[in-house]
Amino acid sequence: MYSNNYVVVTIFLFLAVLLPIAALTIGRWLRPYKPTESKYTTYESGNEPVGGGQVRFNIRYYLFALMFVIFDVETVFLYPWAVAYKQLGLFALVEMCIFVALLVIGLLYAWKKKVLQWTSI
Amino acid sequence: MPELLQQQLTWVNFAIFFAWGVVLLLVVLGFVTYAIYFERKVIGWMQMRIGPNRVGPLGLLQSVADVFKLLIKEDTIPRKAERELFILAPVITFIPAFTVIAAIPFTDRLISSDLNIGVLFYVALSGISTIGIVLGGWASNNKYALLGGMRSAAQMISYEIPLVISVVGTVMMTGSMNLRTIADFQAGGFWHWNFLPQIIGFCVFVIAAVSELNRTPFDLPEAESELVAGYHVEYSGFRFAFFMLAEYVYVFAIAGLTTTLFLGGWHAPFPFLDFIPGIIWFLLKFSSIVFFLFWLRATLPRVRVDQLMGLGWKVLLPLSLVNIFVTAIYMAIAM
Amino acid sequence: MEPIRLQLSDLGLLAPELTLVAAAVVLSLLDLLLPRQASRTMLGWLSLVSIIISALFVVLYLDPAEPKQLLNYSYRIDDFANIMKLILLSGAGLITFMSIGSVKEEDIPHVGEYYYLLLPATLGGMIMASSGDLITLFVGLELLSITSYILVAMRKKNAFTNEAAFKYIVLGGISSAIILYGMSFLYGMTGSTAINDINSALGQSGQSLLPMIYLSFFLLLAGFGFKVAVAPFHMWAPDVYQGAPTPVTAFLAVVSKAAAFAVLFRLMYGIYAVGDMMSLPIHQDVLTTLMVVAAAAMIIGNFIALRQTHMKRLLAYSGIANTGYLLVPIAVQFSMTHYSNFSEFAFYLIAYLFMNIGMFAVLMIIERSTGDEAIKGMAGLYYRAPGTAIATLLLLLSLAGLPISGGFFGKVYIMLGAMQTQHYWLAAVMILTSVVSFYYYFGFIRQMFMRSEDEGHAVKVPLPLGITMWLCAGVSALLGLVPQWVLGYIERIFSLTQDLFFFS
Amino acid sequence: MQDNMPILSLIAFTPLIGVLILLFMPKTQGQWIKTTAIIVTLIPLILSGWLYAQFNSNLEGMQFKEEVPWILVPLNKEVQGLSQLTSFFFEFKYVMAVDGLSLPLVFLTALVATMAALASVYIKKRWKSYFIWFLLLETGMFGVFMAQDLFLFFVFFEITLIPMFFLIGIWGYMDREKAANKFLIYNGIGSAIMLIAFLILVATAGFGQTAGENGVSIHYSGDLNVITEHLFQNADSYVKQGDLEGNPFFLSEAMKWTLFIMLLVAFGIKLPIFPFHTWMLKVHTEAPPSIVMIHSGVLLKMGAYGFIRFGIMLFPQQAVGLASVLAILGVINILYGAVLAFVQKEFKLVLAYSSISHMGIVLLGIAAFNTIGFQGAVFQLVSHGLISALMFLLVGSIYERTQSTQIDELGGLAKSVPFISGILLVSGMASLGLPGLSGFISEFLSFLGLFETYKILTAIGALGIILTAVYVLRGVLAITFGPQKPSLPEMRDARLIEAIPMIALVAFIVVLGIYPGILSEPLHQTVNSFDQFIHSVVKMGG
Amino acid sequence: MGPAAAGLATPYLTLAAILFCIGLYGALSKKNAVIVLLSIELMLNAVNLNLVAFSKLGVHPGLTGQIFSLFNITVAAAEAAVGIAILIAFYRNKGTTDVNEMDSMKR
Repeated sequence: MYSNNYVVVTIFLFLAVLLPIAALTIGRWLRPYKPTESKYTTYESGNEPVGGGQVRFNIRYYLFALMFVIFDVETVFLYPWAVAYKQLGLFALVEMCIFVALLVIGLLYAWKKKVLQWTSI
Repeated sequence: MPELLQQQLTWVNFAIFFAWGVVLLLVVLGFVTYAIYFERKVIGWMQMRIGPNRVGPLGLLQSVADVFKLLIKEDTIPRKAERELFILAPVITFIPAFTVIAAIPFTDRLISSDLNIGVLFYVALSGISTIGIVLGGWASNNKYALLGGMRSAAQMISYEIPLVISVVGTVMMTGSMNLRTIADFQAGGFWHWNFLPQIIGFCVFVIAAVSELNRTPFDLPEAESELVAGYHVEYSGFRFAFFMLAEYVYVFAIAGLTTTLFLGGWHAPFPFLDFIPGIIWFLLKFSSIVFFLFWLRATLPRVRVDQLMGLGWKVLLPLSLVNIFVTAIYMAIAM
Repeated sequence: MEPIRLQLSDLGLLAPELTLVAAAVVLSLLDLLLPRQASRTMLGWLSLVSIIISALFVVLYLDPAEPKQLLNYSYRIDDFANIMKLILLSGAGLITFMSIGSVKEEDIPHVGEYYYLLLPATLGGMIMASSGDLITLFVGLELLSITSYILVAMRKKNAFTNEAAFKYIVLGGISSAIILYGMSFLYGMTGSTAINDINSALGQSGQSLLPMIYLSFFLLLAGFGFKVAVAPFHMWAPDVYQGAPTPVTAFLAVVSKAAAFAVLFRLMYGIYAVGDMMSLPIHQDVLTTLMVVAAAAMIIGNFIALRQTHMKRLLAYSGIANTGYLLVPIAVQFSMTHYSNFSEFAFYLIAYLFMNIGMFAVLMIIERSTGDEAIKGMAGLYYRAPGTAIATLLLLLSLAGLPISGGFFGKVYIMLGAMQTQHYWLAAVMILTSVVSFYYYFGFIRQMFMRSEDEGHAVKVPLPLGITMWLCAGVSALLGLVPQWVLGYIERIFSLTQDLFFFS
Repeated sequence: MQDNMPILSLIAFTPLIGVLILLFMPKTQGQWIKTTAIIVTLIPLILSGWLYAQFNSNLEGMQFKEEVPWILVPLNKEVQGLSQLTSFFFEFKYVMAVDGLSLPLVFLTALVATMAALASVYIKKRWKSYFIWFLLLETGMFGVFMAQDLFLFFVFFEITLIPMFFLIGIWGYMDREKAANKFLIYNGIGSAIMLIAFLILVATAGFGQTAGENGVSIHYSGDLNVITEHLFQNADSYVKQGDLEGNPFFLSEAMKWTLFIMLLVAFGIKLPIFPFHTWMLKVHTEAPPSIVMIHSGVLLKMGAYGFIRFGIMLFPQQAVGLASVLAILGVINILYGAVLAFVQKEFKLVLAYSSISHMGIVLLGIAAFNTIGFQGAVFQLVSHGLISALMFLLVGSIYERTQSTQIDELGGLAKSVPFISGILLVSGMASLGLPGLSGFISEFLSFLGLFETYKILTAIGALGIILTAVYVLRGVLAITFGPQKPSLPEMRDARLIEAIPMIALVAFIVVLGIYPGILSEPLHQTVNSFDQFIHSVVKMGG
Repeated sequence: MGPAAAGLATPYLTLAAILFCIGLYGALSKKNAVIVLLSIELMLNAVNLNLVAFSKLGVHPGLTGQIFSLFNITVAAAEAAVGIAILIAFYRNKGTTDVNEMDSMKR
């Protein structure tokens, strides 16, 4: 039964969920609880925290996320192709070349538009 | 184990699977404990220091003590933090780290599961950890944590691409995504191991893997000198421990994966050494990779963030793509 | 079974599409490598050249002895597709041409991108026209949609544009999802995504799956209804038309709509209205629904247009009404006495293409000279630029459906088809709403000829816009005078069973 | 001239050539433009006069026929392959011809157009575009009276719409835009209904098949001949299978009634018949006088002409069935128009209502369904065309001088402008039907025709004639005689260019009144054949 | 297989239908533009679930459905990317991501 494999995966998943729960529960029994006000302030190198913590961050992160999405999805197509490549033959290579070439142009575009260049933060 | 997986699911089988899972969990925890110990020790030696030596003989219980300390430490959640997400983040980071281990075959017989999409399983699940890290940074409601989390996420996703694509070459050669099949394919001497024909892929994979692990020289998310401690500034006690745990479990997983994908898994380097059990070979290769990671940490300085991103996108990604086409052309000619 | 594969020789059949792909790639690289200050006009010309080459390839494949197909009918090169492709390409070509030299940098910051994004959008439309498989169709559709979203968002500093683009992508995304949901049921019922397989499988086991067939039909209708902007699903059109840069609006109004119509035509007949499906009750219901939707589009489009003061919004509603007219030939089905659905459809689409692009060219001229997009901007145009006013008059006559113009003959021909199949009420709705449309089309004329006679404020007409406008006006008039040139050709090469139905 | 000369096309398209010439004239050359335009309108007038003379009154049916295929759309190649058809097409032909009914109207058009062009002296602005639209309108009007194909007829009918819109909208009085809109929408709806009816006819009765050398050829045609033939002579020979009711080419009785009513409404709006007349009042008051000359003189006649040509000739049975309704509608028109004309203070409105009243007489003549009635109707068309053209010419010249057309504000014009006042008197007399002028003949014939069938209605209708006398006299006399209003400025009498059209129109009115044979001769044969045709069909059906 | 197998797919189809409806509701009624985009993704994923369920448990099982869903994933990614890009441009101009603010063109 192939589904047994997923039973195993589920067991692993279950254990992975269980461990934190168990550990944190045990920790709660063991650890002290002595709250003071300063313990609950946000850490800012010892200064009084200024403003909110959720500051606006650089747009660059978003651009990287976009690039990631594009190339991650590319792999979705690369994998089945890779598995079947032996049976597909040379023409499949040509097709994949076209596919990858288009994506590489995207990469070049990003490169040229300085998306890949990290400026501070 | 393979036979059990073939059978109809019964309660007995289920109990065996469960027991196996628990055993593996303990093994992993043990690994993490002593990997940390060895890391400190090895780096100590390399830097002409002694390393931990106080708790227990040779300091063997140092990590145990650390864990225990974390366990009984007071746990604070900043008032401004998003409480639910804050609690959830380390858990989310840890879960996939452990779950992916289900896909790794230790020997021919000693496997947890025989997924026919093992590679994909690993890749898909390991991506989830990023979410935990971003979440942790965001939920802390702390500027350092947020920036650390974002930076970490950026790094992880940037290196995930070359990591994933560098594996494609291996998959092509084998024609399967089943990790056991891939390992089996490399039987018969180290010249059949994938790291030779896939040398580009191997290099890209290792570099990307190191970065995925947020380890030196790519440990920017935790850059103390820049961002205090990255995404887990606000974490303390066992919540913090889970971030660390996840990191070292990933070390385990990556080492196992590298062994399977590129270093022939449980196969001996020379056919005449086949009499030695596969698990020994596996552990040997596994350990050397872990050692390699420690070694790197002791040796290399941290890269700058712009170098980091540049390397990922401008070098590794094109290289991994080149690897695919080199492999494809080679295979087309060989066919 | 030997798996069906694309062969190297098949690439030749894809020449029109590949031309556009290659051009888009080359242009994007050129745009990247050109220095920042360099003028991008050259890219526009190159893009135009590639469209022309692609069109030449299509012409080369016109009227094949037997329709060609790739990958087990998932891609069809037949005359239906070829004619639609020619329409799409000429639309895209005209729009590119009129943009050259008249699209301002401050208006669209990335002119290069604008030019080469038009190519994949057109390509998406061409794929849609050629697709014989749901997956191919969907990929084409999304290629068109996503590039259109970007094109709409091109003026990124403009608040209206952003808003329009966001509305467009949200509603476009929803409609894509709805289409997909419908397709998933078609696939689930038949286990295939090829249109002819779906049709035959449904025909055999349709009786037991009737509720699901209806569900899939309504989902598809709603989804494509969004894409073509037909009446109950038209809400996005006015806002998006208003917010988008004018040439992009023209693109949406013509090329995008034509492509969606091509698919609608193929799907509605290919799946629901031929073969064994004709024996199921759904066959009739499908057509009735289409008729009701068409009538609703005509009524709503024309009546709401009466209240518009903004030119693009008005053209959006007029476009909705035209969608209704274009649906009529699809809805009235083929009968023993009526086979000319496609030529009716194609002819009106051609007429619509020219008159609308012409109108948008006029709009751009007005925009440039007055900066006003309200109808008031046209006031006294006749005294400021008599030539432009006369060309506009010709275009408006065509839009309103007055002789002698392509719009008029197109409508008459469509109505004649409705008469032949005895759908008198539909024809009546069509013509009566056309009369309603006189009011607002003549609103333009009133502005141009009867208001504000000061002649000081001269209108400068950039050459490409002027040429486009006159070309469109001329073709509109010519289509009315000698419609048989176009119609005859379509009728001569278009073969019902080979090019639309998949009996082969 | 040769026989094969396309005289009709020549008449119809000469104005179009004029348009081309005008396009290339600089717009500053006002005098030249005007002269050119008048010369251009003169050519069709001369040609149609020649046509009138050449017309053979003894022949039945159409003369001077020109036939050219225009839009010919072959049908799907697949369908041709499936059966033994050699060709399968839509066919709209360019067919122009005249018979006794259209001939006088063509001449009337040419005449009124020339007169109106002369009267265009009152137009103050933008000569060039004015005359371009004017000439385009003329082409449309000629086409309407000559076209023998439904599609072609419709095209010409619509062509008259657009220039009228501009002519009213640009050169009209204060409320011109509203008037133009009203004109457009009403007539648009009318022509829309007409188009539906026409298309149904093309799709059913227009279907025909002819056996050729290689097989059967099938076509849908808009040719009036073909449609008439299919409707009456051998309807079932075109339908092979026996089941007539289910056949798509067969017009059921109900369908025929629907079509007839549609045509009645469509042309009724143009005519105008009572409830659909409001647009026409607006146009009469707001349009420039020279355009009202054309509108009242010719365009209204298009409604009557279309109704006779298509409504009655294609659906005689229905028409005869509705004869009483038509008669009643006619009487309503007469009385309504007359009564309202009586109470108007604005002279243009008096004339507008009088037009409604007079067009009622046309309806009466038609409703009689005998030769006399028809003759009366056609006489009335021509005569009213001449009279109303003359009336509005006068209105134009009066307005030019006094800046007013309110009856109250005018008075005693006979003293200051005797010539104009005299002509106004004459036209008033013609309008109320003084014997010896054209109005008398037409009214007399119409009522005589109707009297044979509907005696009471005739009597009531005749009441309208008395009312007509009252309101016309009231209006005309109040303007010409009585004390001269002090507010009126100094005036000079008609200039030569005004006097020519006035005299010409009066001359035609008088000639028609004294020698009606000039019109009845070419009309005679046609009307007779119409009558025979209707009665034969009705007998066959009934 | 047969109707019995089709029955197996029913829970998945129901789930997909529920997800689709939630997505549609969210896309049409939510105030925050990001949630709107997310809802659209939810709709697309509901479709994927449908396709995969049909391809595994439907009346005519086959791989096509899974291939179709691969294409969907790709397209959804592209659409989300463009959507967020447009949203960012909007945010820069207006300083908000509230959908209710997008009414400047209604007249």
